[in-house]
Amino acid sequence: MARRSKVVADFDAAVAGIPDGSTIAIGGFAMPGVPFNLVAALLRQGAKRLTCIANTTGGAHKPRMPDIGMLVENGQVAKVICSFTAGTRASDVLPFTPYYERGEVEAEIVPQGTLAERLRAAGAGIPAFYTPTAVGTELAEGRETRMINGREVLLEYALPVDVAFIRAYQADEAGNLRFRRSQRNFNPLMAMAAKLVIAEVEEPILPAGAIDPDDVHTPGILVQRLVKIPPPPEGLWPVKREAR
Amino acid sequence: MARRSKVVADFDAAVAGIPDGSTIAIGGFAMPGVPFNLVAALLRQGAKRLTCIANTTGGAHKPRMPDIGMLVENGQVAKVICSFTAGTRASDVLPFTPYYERGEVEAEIVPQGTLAERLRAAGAGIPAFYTPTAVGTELAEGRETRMINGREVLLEYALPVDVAFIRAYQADEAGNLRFRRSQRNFNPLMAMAAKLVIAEVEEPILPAGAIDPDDVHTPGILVQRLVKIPPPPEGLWPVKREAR
Amino acid sequence: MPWSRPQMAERLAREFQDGWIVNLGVGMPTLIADVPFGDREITYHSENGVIGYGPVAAPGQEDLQLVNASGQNVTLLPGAAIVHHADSFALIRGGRMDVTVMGAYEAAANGDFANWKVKGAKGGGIGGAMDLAASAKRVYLMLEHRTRDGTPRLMARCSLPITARGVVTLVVTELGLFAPTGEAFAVRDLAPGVTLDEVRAATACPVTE
Amino acid sequence: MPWSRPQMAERLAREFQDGWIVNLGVGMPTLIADVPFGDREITYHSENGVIGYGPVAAPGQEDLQLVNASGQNVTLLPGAAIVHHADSFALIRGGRMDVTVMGAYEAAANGDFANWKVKGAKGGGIGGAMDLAASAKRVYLMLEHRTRDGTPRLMARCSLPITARGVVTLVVTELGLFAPTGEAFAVRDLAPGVTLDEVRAATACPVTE
Repeated sequence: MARRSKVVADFDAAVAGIPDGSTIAIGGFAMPGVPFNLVAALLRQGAKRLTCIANTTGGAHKPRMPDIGMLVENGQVAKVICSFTAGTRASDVLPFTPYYERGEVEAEIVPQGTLAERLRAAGAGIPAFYTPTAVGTELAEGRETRMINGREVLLEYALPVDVAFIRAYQADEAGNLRFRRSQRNFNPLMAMAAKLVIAEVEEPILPAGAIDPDDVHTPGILVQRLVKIPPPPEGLWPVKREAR
Repeated sequence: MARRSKVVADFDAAVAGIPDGSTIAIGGFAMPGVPFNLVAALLRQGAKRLTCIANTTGGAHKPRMPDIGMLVENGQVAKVICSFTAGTRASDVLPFTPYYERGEVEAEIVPQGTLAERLRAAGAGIPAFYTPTAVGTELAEGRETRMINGREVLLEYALPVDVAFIRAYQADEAGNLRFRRSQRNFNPLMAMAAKLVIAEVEEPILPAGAIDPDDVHTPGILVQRLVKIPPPPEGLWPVKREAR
Repeated sequence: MPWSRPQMAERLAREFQDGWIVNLGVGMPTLIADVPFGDREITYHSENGVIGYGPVAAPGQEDLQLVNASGQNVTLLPGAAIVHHADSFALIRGGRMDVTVMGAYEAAANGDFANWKVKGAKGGGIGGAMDLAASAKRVYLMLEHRTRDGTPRLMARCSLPITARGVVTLVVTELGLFAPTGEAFAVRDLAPGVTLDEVRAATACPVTE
Repeated sequence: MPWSRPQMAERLAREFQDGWIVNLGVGMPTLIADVPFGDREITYHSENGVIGYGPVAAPGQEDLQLVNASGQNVTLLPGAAIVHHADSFALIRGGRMDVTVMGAYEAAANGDFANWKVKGAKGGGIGGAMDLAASAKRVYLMLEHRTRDGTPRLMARCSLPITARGVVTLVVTELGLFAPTGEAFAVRDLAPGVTLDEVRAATACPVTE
């Protein structure tokens, strides 16, 4: 097996060719594992009418890092699919909120575990599954439920993705990825769900074979493009959130 | 958090108390990852009317290692759930086969990927899911299918397990497990699906914290009992299959 | 005298049993992580796949790649493990959480509760709340007994969109510890000096001893 | 002269394109792992979660904790990764296999095939065949054109219980390479010296050029 490198030169090359109308999943949970640099590159790249999938639209905390809210402000987003379409405090006003309230952007709110499972299902060729989550709530109104083993469960469909933006700790040239600590979060699932997986990587990219096969978190056959994150200020890295 | 060890003294202690009528999942694929020692202990322990879940019933290759076929021969098994209820060659006769043909043991044949996914679903609180696998075959006759995105898919139910027998490479006292190479196979899924997880472990059991949290394959909160495999001949270890 | 928030946390944590896996929600419930458990072995799970986390890191010692579900830079205890989000919620939906402790806007005597959407809002913040509420073995809530304008948060039926139906096990407020019984809240404990009449006056449904 | 089994493997492997992920079934298809691919990058996947395996280990060099789906002690190539069975079949059902190559008892002109249950048997051996057949982008079969008693294995409709409906892309036998077209098999290639008439005589349905 001849092995070709998946490394691309920079973030602009990494996001090149993403068409208008794409569904883009963006990894991360709070600060860890968010592909800030790829989001920043997508702001420059300018693709429009995007559907963006992530845990949140971002912008509730300082300092603000590149987020879906910025893509919204930049006129690039048609719809978001998130487990938060408002902040965790009733008093939070997210940058995304006024656009949503004016009807300029659509939003689908999905329980976090259902969001994770719908992404995995898309990657796993499972077109739909049943879950007890959200039964009896506003989210289940008018939707299909059934009784299984005496419990009412809700039908949920797979959530396929065109492009996944991933942030990883280590990668080899074959695209095998490792995540550090809670950086893992949604990233491996979005890699499963997507047709095109682009990873920004913190450590220097290793030759194929440098990661023990037992220690790979996301297999390289799922990953198409890798880009090394330069040191700050050129590259964006997690910073401590300001207290509030 | 005070941390108590999950290590038990020997294989007999590891399988103590498994009641008649239990559903037992047994890890492994070919030679790697099969908990030979726990199966041998269950032969001594003698629980009856068991439902046994594994990839195969075993016994197609030499040397023969402890397998479901031996539990069948020992009168302990009511039913098997496997992806093979015959050998991979038409000429193979498994030790299990005459019992099955005489109707002394029931068998449910399940495609391998569906078996893996049904185990995961049980562990993941997903009571049922749809899959394209087996649609249009004898296995789907009389069962519920539906069209999703223009494709006919089959409803499959979670497969919950009472006890999982696991073979791991490394463990710490908190029950965190690592597998080596293709030893992983069904083991992590059976650990997810089971109420009681018993692992035989190849390496000396490590203190809690000795496995980096990023490198854990099966989290310790799923595992209740650990037992170190002694060196041969006391402990059973994989051997090379004879050519045939 | 009503309980302080740390006292509420301490009182609720007294209910935890040895060996429990515990998920702590955003806000008030994070105070429970500071409660000492002595001989009881308690393992904290966080939605983002962190199993076995410990106290918040000391200032300057934060690992910026490690947060709990509240976004706090926590530490890891020996025996910790990291999994991805789907495996993390597999543990939740799979019934491995002995208890989930959440904040809430409203708790109802029928066991419903509401914590994801405020009145008149177009969006909401669900996070992992619906998954946890549907599948944890026990759902404990921590909330102030009344809103800032004095409206009771404990009531017969929720007025806000609910997070799950009939799942609440215990509710702690600054006034006491309560269990929903269908049509009422039963008092399990009262803060020192708080009377049953005071609780009844602050609650929008029957309160039983 | 009909092709030998290694020649059948070589002929089928010529169809593989650069960058493909390939799953090889038990039996004859394992011979493909010995075919050199030159500049074409081919990655082998095995049902038990091995991605990127290489040749069978030399005698005495076997890693007893590493097998492919046929139970052979294989080696790993640089860039290999190991996943568990559910993640492995996620790759299969998720459509990541560019081709699966399987042995079969019967192949039908309508694209059905049978490889898990023999006539009159109570049990069967499915393994990963139904998952692979349902979801791989292409299904290639390797089989002998006739049974030992001379009965054709290529036919209009399968007589044995099928593994999947209408999925077969290509069939290689010792006589040639064929594609099912609905009511016939179209010849894509013939072994040297084998004639169309010989193929037709050995096949239980129409064969087209």
